[in-house]
Amino acid sequence: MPYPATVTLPGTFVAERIRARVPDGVREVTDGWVVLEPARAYDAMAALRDDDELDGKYLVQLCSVDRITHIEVVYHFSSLAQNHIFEIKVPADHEAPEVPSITKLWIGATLQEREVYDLMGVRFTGHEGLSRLFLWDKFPGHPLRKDFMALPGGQKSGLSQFPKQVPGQTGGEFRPRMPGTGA
Amino acid sequence: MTIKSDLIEVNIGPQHPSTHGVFRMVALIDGERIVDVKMVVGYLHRSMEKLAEERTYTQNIPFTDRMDYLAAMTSNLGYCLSVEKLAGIDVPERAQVLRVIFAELQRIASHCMATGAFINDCGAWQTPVMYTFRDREKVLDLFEMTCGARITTNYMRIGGVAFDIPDEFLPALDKLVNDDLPYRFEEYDRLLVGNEIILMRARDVGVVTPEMAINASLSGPMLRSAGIAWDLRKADPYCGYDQYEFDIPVGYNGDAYDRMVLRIEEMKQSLRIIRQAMHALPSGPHKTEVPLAIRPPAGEAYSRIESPKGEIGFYVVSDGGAAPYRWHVRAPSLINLSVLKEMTVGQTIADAIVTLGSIDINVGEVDR
Amino acid sequence: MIDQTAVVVAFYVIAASTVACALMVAAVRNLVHAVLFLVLTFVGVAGIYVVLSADFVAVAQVLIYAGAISVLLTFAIMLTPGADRRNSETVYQGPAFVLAGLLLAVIVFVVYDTDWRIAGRGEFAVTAAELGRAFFKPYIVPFEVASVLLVAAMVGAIVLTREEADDAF
Amino acid sequence: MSALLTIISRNWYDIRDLSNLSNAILERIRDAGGPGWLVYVVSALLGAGGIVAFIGGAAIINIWIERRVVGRMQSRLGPNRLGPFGLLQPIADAIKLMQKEVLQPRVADALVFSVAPIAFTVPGIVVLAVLPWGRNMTLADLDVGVVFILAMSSLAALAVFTGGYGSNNKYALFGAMRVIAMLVTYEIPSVLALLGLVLFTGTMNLASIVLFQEKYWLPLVLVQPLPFLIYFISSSAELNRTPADLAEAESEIAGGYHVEYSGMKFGLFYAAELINCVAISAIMATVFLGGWWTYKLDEIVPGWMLFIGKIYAVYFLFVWTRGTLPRFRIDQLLAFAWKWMTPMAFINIVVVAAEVLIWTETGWSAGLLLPVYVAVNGAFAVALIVGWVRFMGPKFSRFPDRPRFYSGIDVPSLPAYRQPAPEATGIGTAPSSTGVA
Repeated sequence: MPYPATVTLPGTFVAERIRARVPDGVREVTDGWVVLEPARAYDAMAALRDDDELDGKYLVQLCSVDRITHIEVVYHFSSLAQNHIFEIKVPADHEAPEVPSITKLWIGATLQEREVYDLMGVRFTGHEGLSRLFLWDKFPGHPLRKDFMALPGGQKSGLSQFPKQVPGQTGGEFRPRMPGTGA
Repeated sequence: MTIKSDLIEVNIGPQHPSTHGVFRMVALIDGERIVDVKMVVGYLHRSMEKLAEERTYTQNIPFTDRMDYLAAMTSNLGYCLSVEKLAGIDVPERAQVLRVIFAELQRIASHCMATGAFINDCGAWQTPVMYTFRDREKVLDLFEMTCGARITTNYMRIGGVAFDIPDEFLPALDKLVNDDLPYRFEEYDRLLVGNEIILMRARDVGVVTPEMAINASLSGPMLRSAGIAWDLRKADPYCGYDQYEFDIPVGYNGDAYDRMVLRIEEMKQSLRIIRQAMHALPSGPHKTEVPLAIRPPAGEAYSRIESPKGEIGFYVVSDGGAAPYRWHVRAPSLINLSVLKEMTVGQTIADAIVTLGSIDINVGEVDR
Repeated sequence: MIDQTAVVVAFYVIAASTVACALMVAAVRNLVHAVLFLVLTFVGVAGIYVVLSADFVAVAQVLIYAGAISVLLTFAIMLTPGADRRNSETVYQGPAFVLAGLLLAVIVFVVYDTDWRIAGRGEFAVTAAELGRAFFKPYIVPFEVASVLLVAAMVGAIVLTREEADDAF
Repeated sequence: MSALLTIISRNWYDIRDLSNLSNAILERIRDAGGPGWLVYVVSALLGAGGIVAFIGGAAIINIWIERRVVGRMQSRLGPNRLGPFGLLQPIADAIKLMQKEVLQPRVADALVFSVAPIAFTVPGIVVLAVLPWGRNMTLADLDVGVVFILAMSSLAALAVFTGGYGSNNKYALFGAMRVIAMLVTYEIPSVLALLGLVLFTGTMNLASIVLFQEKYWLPLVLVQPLPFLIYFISSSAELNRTPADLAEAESEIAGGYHVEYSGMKFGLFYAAELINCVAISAIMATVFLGGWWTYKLDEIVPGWMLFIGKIYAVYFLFVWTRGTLPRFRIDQLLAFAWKWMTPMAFINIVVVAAEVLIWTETGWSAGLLLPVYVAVNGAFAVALIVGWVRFMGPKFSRFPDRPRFYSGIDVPSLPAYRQPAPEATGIGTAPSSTGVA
């Protein structure tokens, strides 16, 4: 016996609902997702969470994509009660990406935002205790960025040297700090 | 009169018998009570999401084995579904049913492990682990029979499954699900569900309220134990799960005990599904022929399935090339850990261990 | 059975080690070490009781002092805020010396002043039974008074440490 | 049969009672004109040698028994490769342990750290000296044997504390403090349990307790079932065995007091745990199961063999519980002792005192009274346990045990868990208050 499957809400509908609460919250609408205005992203997401129609109380996942020109943070929200899912994107600057944190709204965002910060370097403003999740604190760069290997010393894609071996980058919480290397 | 005591910071892990891998909790404790918990992960980080960007879609399937190495089949399946969704590939009927059978077998194996390890965290001296491992081994025997591997199966393929089942598979499966496992699950019921010590240890330990569970994006048994009847097999059916009759077991008060009982019940429901799938197994091809270096059209897809640990989702972005432009895994183990602090603060160390055991994390999936 | 000389040798060996341990209790800086030496002292005292063929008292000494009292002392040390592994200098050292000296003087005085006499009978056949009889026949009143005192102390301790409506466990 | 018995019992090598052997040796010495102290020393050495030999064998064989029995309980084989039935496996393990480097943490309290394993080994061995191994086979026939074994078992916990403290490790300190807390708690019910026995038999001499059981043809477990249970539970707590292995609590504090020990120091801890377990089993076999006496069987089979058999019967109980039960939490375990076992033991003492009073005052024959006592005490123990659990037992929040089943998804519309601050805006002005509902 079939059950109603999850409905993927169209971007236009989502944008409409968000605009009803946060008029300047939406930057761009496509069929599949809504791109939010970064400055109003927090309010917009608070709105979509508390909206009766959208009811996005369940943060399905949070990740980021490096689009070369910019970095976009992708959110999937879902309503378990109404069984639908929709997608929200928040663009950020590529060099100094900064996106408002939604940990005040969803506990579940805490670790995922740390992961995105760790691997993509997106700073989530308002996140208490935003630190690297997987890598050690002194790890140079953010590996999921497309230009990651171009980071230190002009290295290009293809890892020829493990970052820790670069002099002056003896980070790592378990290593004794070397005097004089700036670590 | 209260006794003042110094707060002690204790590292639970990364080398600890019951952190299920290299997981580290830094607990600030007052006597035996936990005041604050900080979790440290990343000891098993292999940067799979980055590695996958330089491999073809098919080459990425083994990575999913190594994420949740206790439930490789479901990780495989989730990934293949996402690529199929992205590329618009149809899967033959037989492959769908085979996927269901193996996903449910994998659920049984993973829940066996979770239940046994949980009781071990409660302090039983290896006995439940041995019992549940015995049954897990039988399931793994079937995996070995089919795809040659027991843990890292690498069985699902984009467009179907890697191999068709051998002739002796169905009789063995029939014996397993009709003769062996039902009896074993009854045994678990008698041994574990009514055990007073487990009741004392796991009742009202690590409680998650429904509001908190939804807010923290919990999934799987964690979510269902809080009293929320949510199962992606019902909510967003994939692989034809809507054709099978099964129930969602739902707990009452979201504690560790509920999660344990829930897992045992879910194993029984998995048996129901497998029995139906066995009889519904159609003949036909087990795989759609897709090019080895498949190039899905540019776009993105998010697909999610119900893995034993919870909702495992794969967000795949393609730029039209042979390798995914971006590949993100929504790891249920990691996200279920979001409420670790809320669950453990105020409890004793022993309770924290029980709580951690009941979350059923897999560090391979947490760290990826 | 035991030779008289062996008893004498054993007595002096045990007494010397007991006194040495007792000195170490005062001398070591680490409080837990002090407790452990105190346990050795208790065991030594029990040994002296054995030499005096008071086996019940000896075993009770081990059970109560080495087993229970030392555990309570351990608890006290562990629950004392600021009781470090290294016992620090305190202002109470001087007064403690004076007090201990006075106590020593009293004991020495008593020892010299007491008219030590050899009991005019042999050793008890069964000391435990003899002790029990002594407790319940001639010394029943002091025994009961002591037990009432202990009950009062216990009730007092419970009242002092009880927390109001704390459902901690 | 009787001819065989006379053949055996006529000679000094009567294996039914090894004291004949030592008597023969002592007579040889005396006949040869050896001094009195030599006789004394030799007899002491003989007994001590016998006990130490037994302990050495037991420490080896117990590992094997434990692993085999638990292996069977866990549906696996246990050690079965080295030697017949894997009997040599413990020896191989011991050799491995001896070869291992003995590590000592730099910050450990060196003296205390080293003394602890040795101190832990002593009490278990000493206890075996006062036990009657056969009719005349007691190395040190103490009049206060019962108190002596209690004193010794309390010393073992102190040694554990020493090791945990000396390791200077947080986990070890946890283990140490748990041991101390458990010692204070479990000493009381175990003393009270044995006190009832002493009241009933009227002696603290272990040999006399066995003789009492022989005289009335009654293993004391029948007439004292509740103390048997209480002593079993409290001694399993003292022995650090599951369900009360909180001091080492592998899954919580990763080994507890012996987390820092390695090599043969750890091996000593391990062996001493087994020796203590044998000692406690031997005590229970002596005072509850009749020791070397087993109706008329001890005239055919040597009493010390029966005694060892009984020791291992009790030891099997310990292994059984260890292979079966999960662990309590520390507060639950302490509450169990204070709220359940101590009151029960007190009630039992009152009952036993009344029974002894009836016995001595009325002078009725034992054949009449003892069966009544057996029935009364058995019924009383069952009633007390059932009633106590019913009325005083832990009250679980008894939700239905079985989960609910839903055939489809069903999620209620719930309020949000975290409330956003109303004046929240975008970047840089995200609310600072957590606002947890």
